[in-house]
Amino acid sequence: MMFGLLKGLGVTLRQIPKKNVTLQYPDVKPDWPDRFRGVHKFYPEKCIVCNQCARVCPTSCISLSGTRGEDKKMHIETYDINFEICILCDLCTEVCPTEAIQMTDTFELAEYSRDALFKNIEWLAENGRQHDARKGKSDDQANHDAKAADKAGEQ
Amino acid sequence: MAELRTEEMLLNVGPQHPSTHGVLRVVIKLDGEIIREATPVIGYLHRGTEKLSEDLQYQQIIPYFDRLDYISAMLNNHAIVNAVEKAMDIEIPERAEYLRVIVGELNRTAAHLLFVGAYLLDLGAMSPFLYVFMTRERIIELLNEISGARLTYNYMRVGGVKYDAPPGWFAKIREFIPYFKEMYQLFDDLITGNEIFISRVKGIGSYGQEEAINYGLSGIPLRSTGFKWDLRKNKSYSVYDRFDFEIPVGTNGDNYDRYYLHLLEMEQSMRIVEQAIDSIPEGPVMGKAPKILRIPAGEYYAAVEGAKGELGVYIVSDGKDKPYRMKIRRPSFVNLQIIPSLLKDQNIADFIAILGSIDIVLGEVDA
Amino acid sequence: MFEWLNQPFTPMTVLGMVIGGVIVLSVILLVVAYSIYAQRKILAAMHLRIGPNRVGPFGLFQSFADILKLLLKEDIVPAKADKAMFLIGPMITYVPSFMVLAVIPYTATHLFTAELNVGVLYYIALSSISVIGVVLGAWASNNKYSIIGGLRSAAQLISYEIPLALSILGVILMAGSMNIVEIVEAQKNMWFIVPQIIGFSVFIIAAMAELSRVPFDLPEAESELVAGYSTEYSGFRFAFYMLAEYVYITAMGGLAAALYLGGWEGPLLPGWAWYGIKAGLFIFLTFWLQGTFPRIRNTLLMTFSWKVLIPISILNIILTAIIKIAVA
Amino acid sequence: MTEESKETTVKPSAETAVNTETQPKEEQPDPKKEAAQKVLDRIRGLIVQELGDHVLEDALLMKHQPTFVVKRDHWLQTVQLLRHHDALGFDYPEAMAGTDYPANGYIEVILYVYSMNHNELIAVKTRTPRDNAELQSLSYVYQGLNWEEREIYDLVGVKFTGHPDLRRIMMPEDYEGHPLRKDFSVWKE
Repeated sequence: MMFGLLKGLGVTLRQIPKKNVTLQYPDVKPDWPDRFRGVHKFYPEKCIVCNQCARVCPTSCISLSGTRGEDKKMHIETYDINFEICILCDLCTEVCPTEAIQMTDTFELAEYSRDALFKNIEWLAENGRQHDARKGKSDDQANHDAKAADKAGEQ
Repeated sequence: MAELRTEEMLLNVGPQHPSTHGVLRVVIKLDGEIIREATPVIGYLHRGTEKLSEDLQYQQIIPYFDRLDYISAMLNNHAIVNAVEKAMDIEIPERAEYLRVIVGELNRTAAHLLFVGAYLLDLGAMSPFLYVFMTRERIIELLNEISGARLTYNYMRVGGVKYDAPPGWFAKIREFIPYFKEMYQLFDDLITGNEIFISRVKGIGSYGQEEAINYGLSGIPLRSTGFKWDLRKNKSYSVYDRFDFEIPVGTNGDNYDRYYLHLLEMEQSMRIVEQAIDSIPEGPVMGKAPKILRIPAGEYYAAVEGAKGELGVYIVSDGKDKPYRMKIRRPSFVNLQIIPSLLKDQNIADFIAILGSIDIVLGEVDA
Repeated sequence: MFEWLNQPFTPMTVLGMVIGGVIVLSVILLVVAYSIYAQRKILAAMHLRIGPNRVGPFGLFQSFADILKLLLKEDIVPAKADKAMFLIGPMITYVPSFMVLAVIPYTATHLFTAELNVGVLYYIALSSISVIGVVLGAWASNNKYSIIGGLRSAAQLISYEIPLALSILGVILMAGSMNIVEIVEAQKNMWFIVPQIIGFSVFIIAAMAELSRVPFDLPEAESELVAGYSTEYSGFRFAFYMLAEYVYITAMGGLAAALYLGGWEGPLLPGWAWYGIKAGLFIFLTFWLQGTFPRIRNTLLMTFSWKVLIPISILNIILTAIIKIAVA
Repeated sequence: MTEESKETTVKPSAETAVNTETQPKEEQPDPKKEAAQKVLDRIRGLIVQELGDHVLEDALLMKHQPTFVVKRDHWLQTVQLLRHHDALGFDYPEAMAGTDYPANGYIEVILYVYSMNHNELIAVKTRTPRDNAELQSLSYVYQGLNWEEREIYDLVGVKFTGHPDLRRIMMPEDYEGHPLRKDFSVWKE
């Protein structure tokens, strides 16, 4: 009659010597896989202002503007993502023809004010620089290549 | 002695209550500790997914489906892409179908694991919840690796899936399966045989087959009555007909059956995953699908077996690239309806045990 | 070796009593603080987590940080609460929990503790006062969850006091005394856990219920009743309830060690260390159970007490009496 | 029902029917479609036989899906027949939805019912004028439709007569308007 209870007690006792599975979070950061979808990074020089990302965004959190420069090409001027409503669905990076907008493994988005969640082009570009530095350019290139390969596979 | 004056007490459980799994509110009328009437009040998490869908293209709807039953987002993904593909007669590559099955079944296992943990937490046991999270974490990591997100995957596309499996992914699943079996044994030892647990769930909250069918229940709440009904077998979609798996059913339709079926189903899901990774064909993962999806005008209904039951999508299209009307048949919403009749004349101590066993997710109930 | 009860009532003895009391209480508070820490660490180990680790080395000062936080918090009294009762509730629960410590003989010399002739009776009588504080606080909160929790608490604690007392009766029969020190001394040859194994089982179960620990934590039942009787309490009044609960665990551990495990008896180590180990075992058991079991159903709870535990404990008394006569 | 609204309820059914049946016309007979047609004919026959010709407005295939358009006044009666008739036995309510067609002036309520014995899924629908939208409640036939009807009442604004507990379910009690109607706007003028 008491057998089930004792079995349960045995199970919990057996766990005590086992190795912990949790991370000391702020000291030890999780290691995200390559495809992880965190906060975006943006390469202004790559952008051709095609507006596809803004159009495909389900929550309309991207707003951008650009002007036609001397060389008859469009140049990006402002690029804002509102992370209050961004759902990190990755659709924008999927449609981007030049890979100007990509996702990083930055996942900490807590801010003290809502205004701070409004990320502009400088912030996104800086995030990109930091991410590239962190990952190493070669690593990023590999990631980029893998993504390109994936894209090729899709078509 | 004068007649003792007694009063019924109205107790408002939720929307902020630890065991209502989100923001469900149940107003219960108590006579002592006996529930005389229970009225669920929902809508606290209503985000208007159906209305939002009317303004979104089909590929944009997929991330919204992630957020319905957010603990089994892969299966939700499957529901919407399956519905659109059926409506448009899109064939998808075999490999994509297999990948869908694999991620779907992994996600189903994760969702069932969470049920087991949360249910035991409702019943006052803390440890199973954490053991469940340990196991679930491995699955979430696998899904994170293939889709890039831990919870809201947005992985499936009309015409296939977004990514092929990363290198070494199948090997990792193969590693995971023995670990899962070990943990499964642990849950079985820790929970299933526990006399205290059994006394709280056995024979409590039971209903019959006919009642279940009349209420339109699906998934485990229906199967717990012994009715063999699983869309993966009964209305086979995707490539489920190629795998050898069982549909476990209960006998009494009580809390215990509902709990135990979750365990048994996880085992079957892992069986499917095992077979699928052994027999997955090579090839592309994205088939031919138009860039802008337009469903021919008409009305379509297609359902898949979600983690909670039949997850159906009804689309009215007027030929444009956005649905004219979309109705989501959310299993949690339908299953929750049986709660008032189940709770009537039960002891309040069983309230949480019954509510928890129905396995609802409020994101899905309120949509 | 102080004979408190036989000393003349002079300023010096009063000072001695006060100093003794303060020392015992601080030691107990320390024990309580670290049993909370131990609880969290043990549960964390069972869950393969790390547990508290931020305040001090290995989180050793976590409990003090918690207490400090609770003391600094605003003392909120709900607008519709019965204010006087609401404020008194925690005291009524808390004061007896410290008073029972007077009869726990943690050393052979029972330093600073009273060698009471009716020690067991004193413990049971005082500890049952605490439930009044719980019910009072619950009722005064004017919260439905609190009332249900409080009434459950009353029903449970009253029901389980009987098997608890009856199971101790077996020990009293064996030792022939209600003085806890004499009970310990009667175990020189054999710990009472051996002849009183049935009584011990009943005692452990009833003790868990008396302490409202898992699997009998119905009065609090956080997944059903939010926090039961303490739902509306915050700040240091809440701390008093919690403190009372943990002091009782320590005291009950001490009682179990004294009644069944031979008290301070043991080789090599000093008496108080043995006492600590034995009481610690009991405390570990409560946390172990907490890490393993779900909560019992409340209807079953009553049935279990009246239909299972009480008959068994009565049977135990009869058996003990028969054995005692047979041996004599 | 006014004379005018009656007219509008009848007309557009043909239009939707045409839309869905155009694609596979030229091809060889589709076995799936033929099977569905068989089911459609059999059930239509049974309904007509039991309740007469006048209850059905239309019976058509919506891409392999037998669909019956029932007149509003015979809604409950028809569904009851579908539920209780031995040869039909549609005992499992799968889904129910209301759709607003402001252009046509009606709201369409569709019900998918499944027969566990015969393994058949059919759709039954009916139409009610937009203003003063009202339908007989099915919640006594299928208990599972209780909340579905409340949801349709809440979001589309169809009143179900005879419903035991017709309250708003998603929106707050004092909410005005029905969000899933096409002319709904959150921006108050």
